[in-house]
Amino acid sequence: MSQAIDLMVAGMGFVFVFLIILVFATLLMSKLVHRFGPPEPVAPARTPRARPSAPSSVDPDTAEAIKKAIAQYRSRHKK
Amino acid sequence: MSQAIDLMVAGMGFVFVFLIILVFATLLMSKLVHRFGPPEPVAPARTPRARPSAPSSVDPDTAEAIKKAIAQYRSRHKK
Amino acid sequence: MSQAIDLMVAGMGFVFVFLIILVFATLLMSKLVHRFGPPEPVAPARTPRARPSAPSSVDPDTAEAIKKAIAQYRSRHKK
Amino acid sequence: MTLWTGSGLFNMELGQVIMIAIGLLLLFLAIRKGFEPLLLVPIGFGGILANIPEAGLALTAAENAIHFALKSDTTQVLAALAAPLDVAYQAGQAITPELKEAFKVAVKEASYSDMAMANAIAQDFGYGNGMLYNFYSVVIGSTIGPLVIFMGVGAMTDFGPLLANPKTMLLGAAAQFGIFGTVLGAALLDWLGILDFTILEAAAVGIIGGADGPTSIYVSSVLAPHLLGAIAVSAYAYMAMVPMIQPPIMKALTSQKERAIKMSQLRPVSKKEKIVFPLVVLIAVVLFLPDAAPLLGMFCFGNLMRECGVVERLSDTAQNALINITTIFLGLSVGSKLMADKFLDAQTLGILGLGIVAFAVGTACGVLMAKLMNRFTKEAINPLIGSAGVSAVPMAARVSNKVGLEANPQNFLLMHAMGPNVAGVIGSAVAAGVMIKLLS
Amino acid sequence: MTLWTGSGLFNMELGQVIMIAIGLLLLFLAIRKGFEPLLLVPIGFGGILANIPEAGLALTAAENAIHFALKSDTTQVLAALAAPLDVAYQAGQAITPELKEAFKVAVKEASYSDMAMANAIAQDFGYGNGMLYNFYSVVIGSTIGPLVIFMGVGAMTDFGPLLANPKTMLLGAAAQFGIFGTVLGAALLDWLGILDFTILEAAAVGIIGGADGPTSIYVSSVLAPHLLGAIAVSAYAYMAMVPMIQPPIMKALTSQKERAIKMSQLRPVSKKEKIVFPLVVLIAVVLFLPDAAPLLGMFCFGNLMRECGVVERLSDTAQNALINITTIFLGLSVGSKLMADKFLDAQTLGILGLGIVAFAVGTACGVLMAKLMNRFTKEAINPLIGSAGVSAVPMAARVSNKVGLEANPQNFLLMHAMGPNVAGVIGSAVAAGVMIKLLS
Amino acid sequence: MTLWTGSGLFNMELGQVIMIAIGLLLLFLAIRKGFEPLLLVPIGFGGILANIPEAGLALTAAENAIHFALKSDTTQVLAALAAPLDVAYQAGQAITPELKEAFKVAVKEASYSDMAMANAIAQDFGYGNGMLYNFYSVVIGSTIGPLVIFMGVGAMTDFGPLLANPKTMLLGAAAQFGIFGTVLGAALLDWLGILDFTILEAAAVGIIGGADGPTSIYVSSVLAPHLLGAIAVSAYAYMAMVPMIQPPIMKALTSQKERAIKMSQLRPVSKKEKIVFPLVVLIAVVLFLPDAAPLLGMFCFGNLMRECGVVERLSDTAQNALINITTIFLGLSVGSKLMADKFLDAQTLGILGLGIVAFAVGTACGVLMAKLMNRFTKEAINPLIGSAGVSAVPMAARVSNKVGLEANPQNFLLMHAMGPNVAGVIGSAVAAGVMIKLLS
Ligand code: NA
Ligand code: NA
Ligand code: NA
Repeated sequence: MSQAIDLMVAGMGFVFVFLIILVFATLLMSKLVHRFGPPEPVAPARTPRARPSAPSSVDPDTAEAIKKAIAQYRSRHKK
Repeated sequence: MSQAIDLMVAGMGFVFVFLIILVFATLLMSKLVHRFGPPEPVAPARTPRARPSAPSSVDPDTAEAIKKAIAQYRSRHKK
Repeated sequence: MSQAIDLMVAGMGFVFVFLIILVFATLLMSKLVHRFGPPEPVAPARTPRARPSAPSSVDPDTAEAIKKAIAQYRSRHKK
Repeated sequence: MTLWTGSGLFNMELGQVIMIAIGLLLLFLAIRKGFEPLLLVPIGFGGILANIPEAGLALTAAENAIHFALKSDTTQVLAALAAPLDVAYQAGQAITPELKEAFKVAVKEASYSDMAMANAIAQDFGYGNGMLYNFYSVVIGSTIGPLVIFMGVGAMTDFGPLLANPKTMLLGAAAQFGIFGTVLGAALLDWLGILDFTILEAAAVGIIGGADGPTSIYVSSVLAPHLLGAIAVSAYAYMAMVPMIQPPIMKALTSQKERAIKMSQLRPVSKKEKIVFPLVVLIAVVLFLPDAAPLLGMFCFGNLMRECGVVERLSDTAQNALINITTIFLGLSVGSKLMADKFLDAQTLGILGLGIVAFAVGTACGVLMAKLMNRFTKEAINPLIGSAGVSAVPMAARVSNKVGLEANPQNFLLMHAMGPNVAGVIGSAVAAGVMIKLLS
Repeated sequence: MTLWTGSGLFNMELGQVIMIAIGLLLLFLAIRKGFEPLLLVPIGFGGILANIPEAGLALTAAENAIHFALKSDTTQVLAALAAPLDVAYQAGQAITPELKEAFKVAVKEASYSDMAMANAIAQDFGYGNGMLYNFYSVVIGSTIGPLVIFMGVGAMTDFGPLLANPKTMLLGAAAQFGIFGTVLGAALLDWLGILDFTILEAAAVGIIGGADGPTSIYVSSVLAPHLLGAIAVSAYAYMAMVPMIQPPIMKALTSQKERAIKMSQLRPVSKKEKIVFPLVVLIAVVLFLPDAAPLLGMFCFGNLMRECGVVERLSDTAQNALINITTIFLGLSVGSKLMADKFLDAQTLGILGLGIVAFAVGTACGVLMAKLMNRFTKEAINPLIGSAGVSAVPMAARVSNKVGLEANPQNFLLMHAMGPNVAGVIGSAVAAGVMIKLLS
Repeated sequence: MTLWTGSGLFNMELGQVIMIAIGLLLLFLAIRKGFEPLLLVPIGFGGILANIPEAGLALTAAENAIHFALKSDTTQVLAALAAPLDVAYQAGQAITPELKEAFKVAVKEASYSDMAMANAIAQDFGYGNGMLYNFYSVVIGSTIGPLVIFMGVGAMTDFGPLLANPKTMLLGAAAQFGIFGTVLGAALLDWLGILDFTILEAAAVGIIGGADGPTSIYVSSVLAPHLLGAIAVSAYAYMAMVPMIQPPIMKALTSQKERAIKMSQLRPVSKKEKIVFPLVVLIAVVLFLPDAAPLLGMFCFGNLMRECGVVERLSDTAQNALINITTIFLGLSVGSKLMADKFLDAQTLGILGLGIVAFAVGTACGVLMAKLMNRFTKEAINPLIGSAGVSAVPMAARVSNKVGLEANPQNFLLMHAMGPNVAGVIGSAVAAGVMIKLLS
């Protein structure tokens, strides 16, 4: 029981310390990047863990366009 | 030799028993699924071991349509 | 030191012998293929180590065509 | 005859019937209810395979040899195996129930070298490791499986929302109270004499509160491999139930007004920040918690591949072929730990019970932390994004968004909740590192 | 000098020349004639690699050490290896042809532990396992390769036609007579003193009649690994020759009228039936034949991934990246068993001869069973679909269709033949389970 | 307390700081400067991971056990490990700096069997192999990684330009003087007493001149594994710098007129020639250099899969999923060899210095050979294509083309340079085979 309490105190303490340090490190990093980095076009935030836009895959818009194309093609070239 | 005969008798017997049981189990399963399952749109039988319609791949129709599109595109946009 | 010299002599010697043999073997092979092989349509030399034209991927031309198609499609079907 | 006495029907034990039913239940939940199907389909199927009587798919060569030798009175095999396992047995001695028990205990307690020797002897007699045991030792025993999954998850994670608002990382820290609260709960059950949990087992159970599959599997494989099956099933099942578990807690702890708080739009984040961030995390790990290095190292590596823009081939493979292959075998391997004699145990019930406590505590602490932060920060923080700190990416962030929309139809919290959500992944990996450091 | 005495030309033996020619022949058949190229290209290439003189790519570290030590009179290495292999030899003793023979026999008969020790000693002396040996032990020795292929095949298989007409499963049962008839044939050759086959070898040879690559490799790796090369080559070669082997038999056993029988269209099969079917097969395996669990378990798992609709990522990977990677290494590994001293043997000729008998018997029994069933069933069954019961998916079903079209241009049997065709896969996996159960 | 004394900050050594900085530098070069990012991103990241204090990710179980036992005075563990490692130590004895040194030396010099035993003992005490060590032993220790990469490279290589003009193979031969010249250079440094290089080490260093990543990794893993990190980093870094290293040398050795030589267009090459060519190379390996069989065998296998046209599935996987997966783990594994105490050494400086010499010599010899050939051949040969013989595919061929265009804007040398370029791959694999044959 006392082991578990010790583990909790040490664990939560460490998790907080670590992430607080990380907050400051991140803020510092962003500042440094903005100061020293040349300006660059900025990407808007995307949904995390989203499917990658794999180069080999066809995106929904394309798929839609293709579908239309096929439909037209088929209607024109009835076998 | 006698071992081989034993193996054949046991083996063919078991294969038949197993597959006959499987026939009845499958018939029963289909009946149960139809009785208790809500009606659903039915898929027609496809060719087994066919290439999966991988989401990332382009099916033959599409490919054909695309080819035409490219041909048209190229003939219009000669560099 | 003498080991290194021996290694160099043996090594360079062997590399040359091997590749010279390979030159002659290749010339012989090409001759045999042309003599005994039935004529076939010839493929032009491609860039080595190029990306394979993976069946699942869309080639640049297609991509371009698709992009145009999408642009047209979108301009026509404004939501 | 051999066919009949060797059939499943002849040898089936009640525990196996129950476990097969549980496997089918997991498949049902995964396929019909959509409960984390990518993992629960392989786990459920693996669970069924592991409980096929006489097949021994989840057993080592030595365990298979002992099973069949005990059954068929092959005393010579037993005598050969008795030596490295330190069981008192001579060839020719009668096979008593005590002997069976002695072998069972010996296998459980054998050291690495003794077990290796026993397996080699069993292989000399023609017995082999079961298929699932092989999968388990390659994928989980070596810890490679969860780490590769974590790399893939890193390659799928966008830290943009977190970088735009780094202080939401604290929400990901607070929610880890779910982990340590559960450790405390398990220790309490042990102290009250209700269930037995060593501190190692309690820590492994607690990791369920991290709401992160690969972290759970990694930690339990290190601290308490015999509980891995129950812990992984519990973790994935509750992750799938996040949309049911979290909303009542979130609503109970917040007022309508708090839930309706609108947050200001996130600033755009530059590509360069995204590239450097995984390296910042890595350096923090280097400096402060080397024991989190395998988990967070692979995670950051995956994320760096994603963001650096020059290794798209690799990033793509890490997110697709590689993670899929690993998931298949990881799932089957976890399933191999669903054997009746190891799973059907009061501890499993305790783990399932504590698991839901873990999620609830984590959710509550995340929300409370957000309320606390809201007092001290200039920009308003909607407390609903606190619950996303448990991780369960991206489900928990979607729950935050949904509950937020209920309170205020113009209130889109998804992006804001993504920050604490991915911070929760880092937070639980850190907690995992601490527990491994202190306990192993 | 070392370069010359170590070159292939200096050390080439006749057997190796022949085996390299056989490897080139397999490549020719695969590339020009389209004989199962996915397997025969890697097998043929692996066969060439395995027979490169002095390279020892298919040998263990111990075998390589013995080879070079015998050649260069390094008696110290030989003495060290003699101990675990139980060869009577002291350092410094002369190297006689008898000694060479003694080492050869000792390596063949060494137990698992002894071999492991000999390999460790060889590695201490700086020798290593050959590349192909490593591939073999990881992919086939562990049985993982054929099982992964089987999982992929499961993920590519549509049981729809079988579910629409389950009684065609009996055709898949009847065709397995090809397996057991061949076992009988091998035993007969042994009994007549023409060739030597133990019952294990006879069973392994028989599995060729299953007309299923991964099943053949799995069974022969368990029952008779030394015959694996010949069995796999034979199985794949005859599978490629199905369009030549089957039609004459089919026509001889059926009348023109029977061949022209039109079968009624198959009923549509619901998604749910397809999802439940692999689980029904699995439960049947659990209850009746645990020894078929690895093969059929992985097969059903692949099929469940395909049909359940919620793990498309995994199903896709199982059908593409994973099965392709495994096929490459499986083929090379099978090739490693095409070494001259193991392959160039009267047994191989026997295996090639019996293989075609196996296919012919299986085809005939399938057709006869279909004729028999046609008498008792209400709906007409075209006996031509019986031949598809040997499996060889989907070639055999196409042959049924083609022969059917010859008899009646309106008669499309493809879908009807697919039922027995996939039933043949199950049937031969069951037969494999029975043989492993009874013999090992 | 444990958290602090176990933290990186508390235990960090200067060497580790430097190595982490080097890792970050490699990442910078790869990401910002585009230096062979596919390899240098994983290598750099692996290098950082390998140097995390106390994490022991690149160490064996035994090394980890020794490290922690020495640190915490666990004399019982030390005593148990002392036995197989042949260190004079009894439980309870004091831990002196000499003892630490003795263990370090013992680990370095332990035989394969002794190390295996020490690892088993360490695992009995609960220590495990580090993650990167596991990757290394699976991917590089087994030699499988570089061979699979080589197969993939084979599947990506088009021998068309070489087949159209086979005599350019001689350029690929001449450029291998870069390898052997560097061996000589290393031996010279040793002879002069400036640095210590055994002949094995010199040969491993020389292979950098092959300008081929997988060949370098393969050869150094066989001949001098302790130098693998420095050699691989050097090879990839200089390959990335080919556009800077080569042009001055090329210009210095050729006149403006020579550089402006136009070469006649290459003849078209038939499909059949391309299919047969890898088999021709394979047969040459069989006959003349069995020790090049693993490398060139896998290379030819990949190329045959590419050209034969009947196994596109496999070829595609070999060029994508499989090579990408292998690259990820190969890179991390190479990174595991960037540990401070092994990398920060005068030898590494020597390797970096010799590496650039290797490239320069190879380039020069290729150009000079081309000039020589130009005298004797009917058709003109532009000497600029000689530099492409070092391999570094396709960078070196592009450099030839670029320098050619500078001299004559109508002069397209890319295709002509591709011949010697791929011949350089074969040439360095042959050189690798010769060195392995003569030295191991
Ligand atoms: Na978490
Ligand atoms: Na079959
Ligand atoms: Na080269």
